[in-house]
Amino acid sequence: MVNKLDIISSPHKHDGSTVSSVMLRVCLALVPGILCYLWFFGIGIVIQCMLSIGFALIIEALMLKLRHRSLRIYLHDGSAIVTALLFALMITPFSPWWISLTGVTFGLVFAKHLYGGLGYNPFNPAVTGYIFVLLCFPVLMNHWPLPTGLFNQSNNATYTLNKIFSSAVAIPSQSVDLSIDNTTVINDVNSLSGATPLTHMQTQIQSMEMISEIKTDSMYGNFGGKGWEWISFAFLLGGIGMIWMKIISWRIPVTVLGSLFLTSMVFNFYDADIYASPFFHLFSGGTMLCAFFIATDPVTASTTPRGRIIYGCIIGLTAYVIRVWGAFPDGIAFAVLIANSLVPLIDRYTRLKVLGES
Amino acid sequence: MAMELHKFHGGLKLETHKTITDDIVATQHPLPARIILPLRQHIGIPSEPIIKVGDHVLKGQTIARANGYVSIPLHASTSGKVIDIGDYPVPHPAELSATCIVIEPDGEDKWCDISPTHEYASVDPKKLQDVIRDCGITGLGGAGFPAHVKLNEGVRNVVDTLIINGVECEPFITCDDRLIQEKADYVVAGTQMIRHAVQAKHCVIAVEDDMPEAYEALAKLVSDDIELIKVPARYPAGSEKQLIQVITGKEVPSGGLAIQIGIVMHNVATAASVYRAVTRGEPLISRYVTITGKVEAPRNLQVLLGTPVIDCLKACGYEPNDNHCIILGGPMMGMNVTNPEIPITKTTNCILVEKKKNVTIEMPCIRCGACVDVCPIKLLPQQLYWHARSDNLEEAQRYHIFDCIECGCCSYVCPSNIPLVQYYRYAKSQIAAEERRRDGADHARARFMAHEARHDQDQQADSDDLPLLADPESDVQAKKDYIDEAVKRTRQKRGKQQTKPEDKSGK
Amino acid sequence: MIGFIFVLVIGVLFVLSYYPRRRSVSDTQRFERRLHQKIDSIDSLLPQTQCGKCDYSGCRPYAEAIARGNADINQCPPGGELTIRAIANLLGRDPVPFPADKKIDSQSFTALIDESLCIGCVKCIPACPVDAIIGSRQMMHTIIKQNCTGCELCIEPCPVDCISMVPVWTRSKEWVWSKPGSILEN
Amino acid sequence: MLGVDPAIAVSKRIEATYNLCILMLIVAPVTAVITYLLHFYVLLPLDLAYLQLISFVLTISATIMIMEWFIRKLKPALHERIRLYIPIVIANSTVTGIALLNIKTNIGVVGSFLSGLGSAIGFGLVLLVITSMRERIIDADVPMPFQGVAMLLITLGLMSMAFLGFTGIVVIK
Repeated sequence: MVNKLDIISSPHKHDGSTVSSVMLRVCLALVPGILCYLWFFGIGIVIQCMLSIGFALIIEALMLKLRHRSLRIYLHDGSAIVTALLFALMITPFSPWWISLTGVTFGLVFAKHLYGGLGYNPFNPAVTGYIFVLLCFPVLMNHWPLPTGLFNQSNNATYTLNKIFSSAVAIPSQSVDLSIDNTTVINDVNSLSGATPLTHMQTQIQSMEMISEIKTDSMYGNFGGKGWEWISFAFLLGGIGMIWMKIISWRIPVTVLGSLFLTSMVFNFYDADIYASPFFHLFSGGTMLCAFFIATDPVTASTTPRGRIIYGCIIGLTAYVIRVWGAFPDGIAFAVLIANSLVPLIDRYTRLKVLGES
Repeated sequence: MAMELHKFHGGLKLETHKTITDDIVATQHPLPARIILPLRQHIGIPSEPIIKVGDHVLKGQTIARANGYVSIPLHASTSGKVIDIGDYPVPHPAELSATCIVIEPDGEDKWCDISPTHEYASVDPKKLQDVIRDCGITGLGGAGFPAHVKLNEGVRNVVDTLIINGVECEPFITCDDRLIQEKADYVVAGTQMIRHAVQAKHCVIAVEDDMPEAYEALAKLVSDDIELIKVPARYPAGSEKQLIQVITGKEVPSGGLAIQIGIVMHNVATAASVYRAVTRGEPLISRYVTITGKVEAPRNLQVLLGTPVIDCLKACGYEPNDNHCIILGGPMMGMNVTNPEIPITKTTNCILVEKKKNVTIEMPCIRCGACVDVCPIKLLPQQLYWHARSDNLEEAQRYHIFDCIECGCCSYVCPSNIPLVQYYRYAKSQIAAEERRRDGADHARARFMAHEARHDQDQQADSDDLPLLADPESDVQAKKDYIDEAVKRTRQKRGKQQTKPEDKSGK
Repeated sequence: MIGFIFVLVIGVLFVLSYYPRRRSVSDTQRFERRLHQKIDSIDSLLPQTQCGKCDYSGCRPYAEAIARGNADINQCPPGGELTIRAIANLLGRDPVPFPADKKIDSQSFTALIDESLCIGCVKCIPACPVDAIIGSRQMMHTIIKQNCTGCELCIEPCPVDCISMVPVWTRSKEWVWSKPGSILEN
Repeated sequence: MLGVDPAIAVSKRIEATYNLCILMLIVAPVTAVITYLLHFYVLLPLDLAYLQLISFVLTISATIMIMEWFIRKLKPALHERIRLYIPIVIANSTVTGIALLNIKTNIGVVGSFLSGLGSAIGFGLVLLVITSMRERIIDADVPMPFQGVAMLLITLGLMSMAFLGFTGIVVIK
């Protein structure tokens, strides 16, 4: 009689895919986006990525020690690195170092390890961290660089480094001479604070300006924000690569972008002056990043094929509602978290029809 | 009528490794030292031995009687002496032992007298079934379902299509392929006999498109009323539900049988053995087995049932090696074997020697849905895993865990290396055990009620005639009074007798 | 003043609304009947070994104790984890893990009489709740394997202590796969 | 998230939630209309507005009691299902909350009926979400100190953080 525990069950072959290889490929898909980001907004993003990955690994190791799980297996599964990267991409490159520390800690501890580590968390850790930080430090989060190229003086290394590590809260309204090696003074109000096109669009609309006038402002490129459209385009490429590599199913990104596109198109027809064009919505803010990388996080998204379609529509619609009527400029992060809390309900009612079921 | 083929959901494109053995002619395996025949080589009630230890049996002689409807007789694979009827390890995941008949071959291999039936067409189907049953024929595709039960179902309800399944979707296995190439006439004749037995309107023989020689061999012999179909090679196309969906586009009702949609399916090897049983009266005593993988001379063998596995392996040049494992069946649904002494049974179609699967650490499930895309039964493996893991058996049943055919596609693609099939087997056997436990509990409650009732009855009977003494709880004082009273009464009686003769002493 | 009258009216209405409830005197019977149903449903989930390992004389008293609320749902070792979950689902409570001291015997046992020692004293026969022991005075006793629930009540009354518990020999039909030893617990 | 306190007690099993939602659907619109009528045609003419709260609580429990009496007579099967949850609904802040809200925004009788119905449906949805989330958490590998309700409260916290995104949409006059 063979001892029960060491009976090997039937499929004796495996196609060799592992969790860490999946996560690695997700990071690869993120690289084009990060490069574009680097090109337009300077090395701020790279520092933020380093910071958040470092913090994430420390916290992950700490939590695994607390849950006395073997570090060797779980630290290499790369899920903490992906969470950290996504988090760094959502916050502003100029945000101080302790922002990414608090965000990553909150995300990983409360949204992931408290539920039992990888696979059990209903909420996406990166988004939870981002929203926690957004709600706690709204001023700092609206503090974006300008898409003026890598080597422009306001984006170069020394400036961003001192901003991240030493600066207290920079007062955007004053025009302060920041040039260390006394190059030209920046005095344009927006140059320092620099709102994303979305925030800028929303503030102007609320002050009853026409969209056509808003678009004339220097920060708008042809269909999104000047730098932003290319970054979103890079994320789009990364996302399509992931679908091709069969890491994520096409259902969620297509439904998210589709529903966002349709609703904005409907409203755009209704009144072009108040409601921005669908392309603008798609290629601005975190839409592409969220649609391809955050919404499709397999652990927190819905698993049934039909459930994913409903999940995607919910994200698209809520994002549009929050963006246009809500207080927060980029509502897609909230939309993902709301949809995450609805996932158990969706999964319960979208059970697949089994073969031969009437 | 050319049927256009349909696709089934999911499935895997596996690299087939069939070229190792599919062009080598199958050879007859010599007589082994000992023949071990388990009494239960089929789904159903084990057969009952009708011979004693020490008897001399001839080849093909019935040595165990069928016991009930879903059961088949057992036949001696060769002539020899029965040396033991006892518990021997049998093919089972945990190698449990079951009662087997052990025969020591005498080398003469003498046939007993067998009675072939003549023109099968004139014989009415019911009698044909009895012949098939008496020759002990089960489904040789791997399930081992008694063939006559399927035929009987066929007679009772209208059979629209009879499908003969030659689709070998598991990698490495080529026993059906070789059988068709070498004995195509047996297969075609057998198919016609089964068709006559079930009175099927259409008849189809399905072969995989990566078995061209087999297709040619059949195409030459197939008459117009039997349809020959090439099915695209995709694992698990050979499973019953999937093949029916591919050929007819109909879906077998969940939890139901193929007969409910008028389809009967038999394996090619079953058809061949039906031919041999009906025309030559030979019972099922040998079958084709593929010996492949890490052996010197991998090939197909025609093996007598009951031959130990180690015997066949040695015939193909196998030397034990501890980082190799022996698998009974294919790599996807096969059973790991640690003790190679176990015998070959009617459902063994392949012996595979494969490098041991490196111990992979099972990571938590990230619900990525890769398993949903490959599941041929359109189940939700990650939800089944979630409920099986947390012992939530009712939920698992609500997600149709009993529809799972354990094909192994989900475990194959799972990035977290979770042994999903073992979880589902655990859940299924746990549910079955739970049901057995509940029946046992009801049985025990009934006996306990009877016990209590009888106990009360006894008490009632006792307390009727001796109210106080029978009642244990009545207080001691009441008992004392009763005894004193009794003593007084006896003294009075004695006193009266004494006063009569010697009145004086009584004062 | 009007306010006072008004509240009075509402109060009367409120009391009146309770009136239908008091009129149905059969409430107590209905409560009794419902409690009875509850006991039956709990009892149907218990393994019926009548072994008393749950500190109650049998399965039904234990079910009654749970129904009345003065017993917890994890005191039945033969039932094991599955019984706890089943009762928890029935009563809508969270499953409670087993207390440390109660050993969960995963393997199921049946009693076996050592025939060389048995003196035929008939003491164990009334002790067995399911009458699984056959035998009479000065005759050999034996235990019917299928009926024995492994409750170990017959061990104590036997003067010569010839009864021992042996694991049930699993036939291939009853063999249960084990849950894969997942790495998470290490 | 107003008045979701019974959710924690009830939402262990999905059937319990269905029953509570059905009861809520029956009770809420009726009580909303009655309290609305009560307020505008009884309290105001007798200028007893200050007695609003006490009278609301009394009338609501009275109506529920009478309705229960009717349901027991008309459809005992339905009554068997919702019998357990009547005490929860009587003391539930959602029902009283709707009544007060209707008065404040004085949206007329039909309006109060619809608002009662709407919030009952909303209540049901929230309860369903919480129940299915809870069934997922029960099987999660939660560390010992956080088992059970603690974990549910943390999840509710995260959920409400998510719903904070909707601030600024509904501008209450």
